[in-house]
Amino acid sequence: MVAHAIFFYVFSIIAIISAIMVTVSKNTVHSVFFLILDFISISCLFIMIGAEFLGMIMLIVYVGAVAVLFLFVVMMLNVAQQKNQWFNSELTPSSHIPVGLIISTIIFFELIIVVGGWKYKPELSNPNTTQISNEVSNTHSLGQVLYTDYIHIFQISGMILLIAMIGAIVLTFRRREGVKTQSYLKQISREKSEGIEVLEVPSNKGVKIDD
Amino acid sequence: MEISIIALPLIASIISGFFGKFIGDRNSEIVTSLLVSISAFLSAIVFYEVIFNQYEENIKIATWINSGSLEVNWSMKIDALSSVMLVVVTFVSALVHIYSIGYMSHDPHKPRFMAYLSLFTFAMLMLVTADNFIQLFFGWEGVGLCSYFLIGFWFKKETANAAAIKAFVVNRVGDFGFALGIFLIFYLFGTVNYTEVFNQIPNVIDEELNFLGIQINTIDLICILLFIGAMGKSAQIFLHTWLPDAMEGPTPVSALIHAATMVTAGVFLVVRCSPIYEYSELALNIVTVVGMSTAFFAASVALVQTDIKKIIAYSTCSQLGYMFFAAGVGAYNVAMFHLFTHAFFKALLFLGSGSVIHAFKDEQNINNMGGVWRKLPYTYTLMIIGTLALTGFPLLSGFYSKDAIIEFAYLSGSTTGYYAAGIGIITAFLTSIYSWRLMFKTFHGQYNNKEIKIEETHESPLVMLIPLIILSIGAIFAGFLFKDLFIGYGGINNFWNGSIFFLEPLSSDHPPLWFLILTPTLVILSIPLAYYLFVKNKNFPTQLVNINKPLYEFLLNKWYFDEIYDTLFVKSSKRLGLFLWKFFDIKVIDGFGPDGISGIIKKFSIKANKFQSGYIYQYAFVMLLGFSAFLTFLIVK
Amino acid sequence: MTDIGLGHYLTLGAVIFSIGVIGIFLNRKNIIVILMSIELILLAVNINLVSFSIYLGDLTGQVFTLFILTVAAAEAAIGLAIIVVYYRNAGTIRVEEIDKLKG
Amino acid sequence: MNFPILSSLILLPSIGALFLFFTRSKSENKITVKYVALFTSLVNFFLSIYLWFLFDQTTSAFQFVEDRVWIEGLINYKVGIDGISILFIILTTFITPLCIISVNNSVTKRLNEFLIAILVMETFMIGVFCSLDLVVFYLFFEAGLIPMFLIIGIWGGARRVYSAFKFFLFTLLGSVLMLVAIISIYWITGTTDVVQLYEIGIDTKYQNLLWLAFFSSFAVKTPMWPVHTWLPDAHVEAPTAGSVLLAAILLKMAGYGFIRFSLGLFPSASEVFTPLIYTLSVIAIIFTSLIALMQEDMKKLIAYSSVAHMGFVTLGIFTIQQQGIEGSIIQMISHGLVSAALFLCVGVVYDRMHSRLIATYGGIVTILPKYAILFMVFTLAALGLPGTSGFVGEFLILMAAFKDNFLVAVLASLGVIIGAAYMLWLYKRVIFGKLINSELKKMIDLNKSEAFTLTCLAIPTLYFGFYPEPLINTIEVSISDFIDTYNFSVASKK
Amino acid sequence: MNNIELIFSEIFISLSIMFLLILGVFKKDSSKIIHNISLLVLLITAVITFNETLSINPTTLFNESIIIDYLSSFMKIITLLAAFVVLLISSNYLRSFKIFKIEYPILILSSVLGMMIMISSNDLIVFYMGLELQSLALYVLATFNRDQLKSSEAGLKYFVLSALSSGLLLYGCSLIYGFTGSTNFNVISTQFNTNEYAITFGIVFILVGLAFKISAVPFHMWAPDVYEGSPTSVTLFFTMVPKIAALTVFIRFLYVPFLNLIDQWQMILVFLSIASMLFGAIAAIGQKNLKRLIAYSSISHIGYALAGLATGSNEGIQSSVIYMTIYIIMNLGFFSCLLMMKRNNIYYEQIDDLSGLSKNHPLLSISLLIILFSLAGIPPLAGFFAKFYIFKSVIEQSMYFLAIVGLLSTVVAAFYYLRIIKIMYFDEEKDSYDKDHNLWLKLSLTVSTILILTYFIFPSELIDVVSKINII
Repeated sequence: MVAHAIFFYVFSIIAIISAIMVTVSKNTVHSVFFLILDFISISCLFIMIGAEFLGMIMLIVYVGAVAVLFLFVVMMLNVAQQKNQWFNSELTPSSHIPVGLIISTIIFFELIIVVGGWKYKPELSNPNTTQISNEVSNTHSLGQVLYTDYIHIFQISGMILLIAMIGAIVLTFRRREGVKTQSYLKQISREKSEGIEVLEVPSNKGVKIDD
Repeated sequence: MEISIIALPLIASIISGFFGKFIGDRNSEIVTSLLVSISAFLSAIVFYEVIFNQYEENIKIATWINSGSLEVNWSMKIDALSSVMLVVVTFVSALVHIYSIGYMSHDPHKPRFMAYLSLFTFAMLMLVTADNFIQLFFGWEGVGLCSYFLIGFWFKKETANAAAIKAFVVNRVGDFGFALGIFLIFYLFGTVNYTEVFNQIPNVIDEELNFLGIQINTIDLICILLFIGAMGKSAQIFLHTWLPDAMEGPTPVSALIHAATMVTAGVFLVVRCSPIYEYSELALNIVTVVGMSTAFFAASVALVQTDIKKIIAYSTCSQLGYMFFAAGVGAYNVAMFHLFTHAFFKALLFLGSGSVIHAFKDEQNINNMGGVWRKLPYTYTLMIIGTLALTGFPLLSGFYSKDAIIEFAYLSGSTTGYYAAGIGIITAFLTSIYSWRLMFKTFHGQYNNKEIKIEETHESPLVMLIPLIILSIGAIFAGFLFKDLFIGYGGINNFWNGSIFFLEPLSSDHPPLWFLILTPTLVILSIPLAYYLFVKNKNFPTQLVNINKPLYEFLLNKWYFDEIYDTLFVKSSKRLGLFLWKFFDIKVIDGFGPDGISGIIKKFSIKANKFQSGYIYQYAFVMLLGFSAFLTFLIVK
Repeated sequence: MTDIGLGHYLTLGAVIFSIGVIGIFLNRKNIIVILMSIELILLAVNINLVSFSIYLGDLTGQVFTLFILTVAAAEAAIGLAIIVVYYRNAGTIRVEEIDKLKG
Repeated sequence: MNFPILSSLILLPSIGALFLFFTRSKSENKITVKYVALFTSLVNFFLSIYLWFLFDQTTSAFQFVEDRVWIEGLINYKVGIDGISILFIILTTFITPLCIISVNNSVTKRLNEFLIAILVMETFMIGVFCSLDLVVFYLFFEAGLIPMFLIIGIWGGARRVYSAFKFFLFTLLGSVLMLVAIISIYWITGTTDVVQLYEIGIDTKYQNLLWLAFFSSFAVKTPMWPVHTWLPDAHVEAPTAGSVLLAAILLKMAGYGFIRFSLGLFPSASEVFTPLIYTLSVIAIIFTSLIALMQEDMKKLIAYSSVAHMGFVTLGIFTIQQQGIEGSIIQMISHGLVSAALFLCVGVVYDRMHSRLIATYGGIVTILPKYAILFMVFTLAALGLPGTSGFVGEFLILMAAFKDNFLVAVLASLGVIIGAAYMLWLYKRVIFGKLINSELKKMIDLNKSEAFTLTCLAIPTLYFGFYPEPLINTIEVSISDFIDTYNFSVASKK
Repeated sequence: MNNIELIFSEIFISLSIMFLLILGVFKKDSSKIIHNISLLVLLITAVITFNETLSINPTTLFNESIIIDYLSSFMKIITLLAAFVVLLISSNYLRSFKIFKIEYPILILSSVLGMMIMISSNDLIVFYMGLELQSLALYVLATFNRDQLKSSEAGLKYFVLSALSSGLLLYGCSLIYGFTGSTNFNVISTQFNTNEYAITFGIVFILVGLAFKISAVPFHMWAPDVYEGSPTSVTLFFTMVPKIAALTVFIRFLYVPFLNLIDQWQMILVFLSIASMLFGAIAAIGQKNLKRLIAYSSISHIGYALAGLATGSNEGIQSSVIYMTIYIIMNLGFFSCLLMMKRNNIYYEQIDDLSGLSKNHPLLSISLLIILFSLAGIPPLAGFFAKFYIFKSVIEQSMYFLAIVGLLSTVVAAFYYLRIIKIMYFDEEKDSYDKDHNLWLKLSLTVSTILILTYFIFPSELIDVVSKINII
């Protein structure tokens, strides 16, 4: 139990601090790294309480893909360094910030009050829910339901990814104009007649080129 | 036949008014005069019938308003009272029509003028022959309207227009009281028919009413309200201001409307309602007091006026005062008698003055006249007759009626009666003074007019003189001939035959002899006095004026009634109107109402748009704000 | 303290959630950080779901988390694509300068 | 089912409008377009006269009733008339052709659309007076805003936008509460059928609020003080025909609504709120008369006088006596004729001089004698001279009011005095006096169509002044039964 | 799996998406054909939905996580038809902006697919997935005119805020899951304890997410910006189609599991409704851009639809559905007009560009006039009936305050509709716009105008159809 506690506190403190750092660090690249750290610590927590599949997935998906994407964009747009401080800005008034902080604190405490009231109620178990069985591993049990009970949702998530793909492409992909590429077919199918033109030049009139 | 008395003037009016252009000026004059004369002839027949056969009739012409329990008919009630009025109205009207042919000969709008005259006659006849209060009211307002038209006949004159509106509006103030009286009658009796109302009077004499917190006897209230109407129409003090101004109209109009007929409608009303008034001591006293005040007031003002027509107008006012206090002391028949005689001599005076004005080419100021009696012999003579009759020179018509009024006032035995008699005598004296002042200043002394030469003044044409002559005959003999019929000295008189109601029979005593000869003496003495003052020693009046400057100014400005009314009512209501419009409607109602609200909404709209700042973080913040509000709301709940 | 229960996990979730939320509207830097804050919120949700799932002994939460992961990845892809597009047009992705549409 | 005469009355103008809509592009010929509109409205007029002949004056029951299911299980399309409504229908069908005739000069652009708007307006107005279902009533009542808004806005004067908006929003604001009340009535009683509602009655405890909701709508529309300020603006800016419709008919919708709904459905509440109506009416009569006195704009003056006249109407209605309600209806009819005529009169000089300011004119009697005569007739009718229809209504109202409350009658009668002052002053300043403005000499007297329209209005004004029996007979039985029912329900609720 | 045919329409549409994608990749310049096929697909899907599901009793699939009932079928058909018309009338617009690409119809189809999933969802996970599917497509659509700064800014804003809102929504889901042990609506309804704050919190979180989707105040902030910035055809899509789906979820989510908690959420809905009605009406007054204006107007309209939902009665739901249906018709008409404001291949979208429209385009302006009056809720047009039904159901529940505020806000709203009319009819005219419009555009305008205008003749038809919706 103690170990559990220690690990919980360590990871959660890391998670909270890095979450704060995500938002406050001056350098966006640092933010991304703190985000990665956050994800890692949370996935550790997941693994710790028995959701190991999710923990791993989180590492793979978030750290492996999403965070890298973030990093990529940050680098690409070259917006890593920001001049502005966090709380003040010369561009816009920041009068709402203190109010905002107060309100977020209120929300936070309200949340604490509410979630603190959670009690395990045996009557909550019902036949429709999918029980976690101790006999198979977490990954197994997820795999069992994912393609049976949740097949429709799985399909939808496929659609979502497809749309994400289409969307990303339609937004960012550009056919570059004016790029001169070699056309092999055109080159070899060139006829002599297309190359030169014989003109009869009238005398004393001069020649007009490019008419 | 009876209906045609009313209908002929209407027809005349329509013909002349709508088809005047087609039939020409002359023809429309002839048609109107003729039709009105026929009407006068027919009313004479009716009058004859009434005198000798006690003819009485109530002819229903058509239904007018029939709403629920209210039933009003167009009808024609003929009895002694209305027959007297019929005669007076149609005769004077016919004469004025004829006179106008001459007087208006230079006017471009003759058919219109004749149409108005006839229309007026029609309305006046509707008034006098009504058998219910609402038809009376119809006539009442109708004559007011025609008066408005006729006063404002010369529409290009600003003063004429103003006077016309003033006449109408002041009359409306009276009508306001009158209408309320009718409402009260309907409220109390459930009907507006004379007969039905009068029959029910004895049942309701004790009923009281809470009006604006004051407990008041309903009969008293009805009488007072009706009397307010009468005051307006008959130009009694407080509501008299329109009458002098009304002299802006052509002179025949003044003769017809503002001397002989319309202004007497008030008197007629009081006499007609004698069955009600008899039960109201209070109202009768008010009538007396108002009447005598008017008589005195108008005479005092007439003393210093310089406009020939205004003097006569104030004189009319004053004479109407006499009639009222006669009615007030219960001598309705005497009031009617004075009304009757007054119609003749006052019409005569007006028409005579018209003739003078005609001669002076529309000059009305008596200071600009004088010394023309030789140039205008007929006019002069006739005016003298009129003046004598007015002042109550013995044996002329005014003598019989006016002295009778003073006598009855004296005989009534009440305090107000004595006062009235006293005032009556003083007023008679004043009347005499100003009348002769008028005569002397107009016809005697030096010729003062600078604009036209004395040679250019001329006597009026025959068409104008004939009506004057006829009227002067009336002015001389009417009193003598009809006094028995109307007043019936020394005997029970059954001419009125119930159309005038006396709760107690009039006293048949005779006043003491000194009292009887007091007035005539004063009247006769005033002639040389006036001659001395206004012809012989002209400095004396001037000195008098200088000594009593404030009093003179006071009288000259007609007791400042116009000024007071102007500030009190006209200007203040204009100012109030402006205030209500510019401030209340525009600033307050619109400012806080539609404009204000839309302004606020627009401001909100601008705020809302600023709120939409375009910054993502702010959008997120607002979302969060709403979200936390919901959460907190639920937690608190 | 040592007895780590669901409450602890939920609190952790709530803290990270709050940081994510604050990060969105207090951020003046670039829009990518906002995106990362959103990832933090999703992470918080995942913590909640997984811990609920474990403590309820019910697998649904984990399945849900799995799908959320998928969606989050897709969202990140699209989001970054949009940011790139915006950057191409405006030359900046500073939060304060994204205000062409307003009113 | 007999021939649906009421529906035909309602629909006919719209069919005409539809016809105009489709002929628009083909014919630029204004005359044809006008004749089509005129023909439609005249047919409607004769149909309504025929209706008057068929109308049975001896019963107070609704006649020519048509009842069709409209929204399944909720609302029926129910129309029918009794003595209270028929006169308004005839007034509407009478005024509309006159409006169409009068557009000759005042509307120069988009004649076609103008006529469409007027005809559509006629549909809605007739609908209001026929409908026997609250929702149907509301529908027609509100729908009228659309054409009127366009009429003011498109063909109006300089400040037309402000006025049109004020008119629209003000009246809309007034009537939204009525919608709430109508729906509430549906939930309280389960029906919106007026006839059934008369029978069932509405529980006293709801009546006050419902009454107020209806009041808010009718008060704005009437308009009563202090929600009258839209009217002067709307009138001033509207084109002549628009002002005519507005004054002659639109305002009457509210008066009709007061009788039919406020009194009919909520007797107890009407009893309670009578003092309120009295107060507002009296204030309206006196205040607006005083304001009218000071106006410099002819149309505004007449508009303010309309407010005062409608003050009499509301006063009369809530006396809840035979004379009062009859007086109010006659006053409304009379005001419909007279104010229409007065606006047409203003339109006549406006068309010639393009000024509505009183100061522009003066002394035009010599130049426009016919005009002066007709104008005088209407001036007199407006100030309630006996012998004009204005008198009958006003007098009956005051008479009834006097029975109920002396003070109110006294104060209201004061308005009559001021009324005389402002009308005559107006007339004097416009018609009489010296002709100072030499521009005026170019004016020509009434042309045939103008003279015709004004005469058409003058004849009934005078006729009903001398002989209002045709009007009174038509409404008599309906109103006396109506009052009996009212008194009975008030008594039984107590 | 039994009853798999009930989701045949969804399957069909997904397969079509893939097919079209393949076609688009392998066939050059296939935009037009893909566009047309997509139209066909939408229509066929609507027919399938109509045929297969309209007559059945409520049926659930996949462990009750998907429900097919009358409500879902009706809403799906409305969604499909609306999307169909949107696609139908936007081709010219897309062409003139050179964004007539194969991806456009595909994205529309996939967002429609997401909406259909949302509509049918009876489970938080399914609902969330559907939501994300449609959102992702919408992010891209908003940014579709990618070379335009405004469009990309719109996409960015929509994306960030939408992601935030779905984050909140997810958090709510997690709470509900945690405190009831299930994500299934039917199960949830049996499992929760009404005193538990967490459930209420979960509801609030989810409501916030949904309110964002339908752009109810105060979660509306994205709408004006996004509507303005997105291509007009996409704005058209935004103002109507996603709202149908979100509203359906609103209905299902509130009325299936949480009807017992009505005391908790009713106030929130009332607030959302009132705030939306008022704010939408007020903020629209100051607008100059038509698309922005219609954004505020749609906020306001959503307020009315929410008012129906706030009643907690079947009538309320039905009235909301009717409202949305009529609103969609009006909106289609309005946007058809907007899409006709083209001159020399440039589209105009400022209000002032309508100046004097009535002179040059009498028919267009009269249609717009009718649509605007209908939007303002003036009888006898369809918009009035929509409001009438809403207030009828609101007053039935004695929520007078809501009714009165709602009606007052119609007065405010009338102001800006009138302002457009004023500009069209009272102001001086400008140059005329092109007249050679797409036939479909004209048809859509005509049909919607006629429907609005003549709705009062057949008001019962729509009610008959909708009254079969029976959730409670």
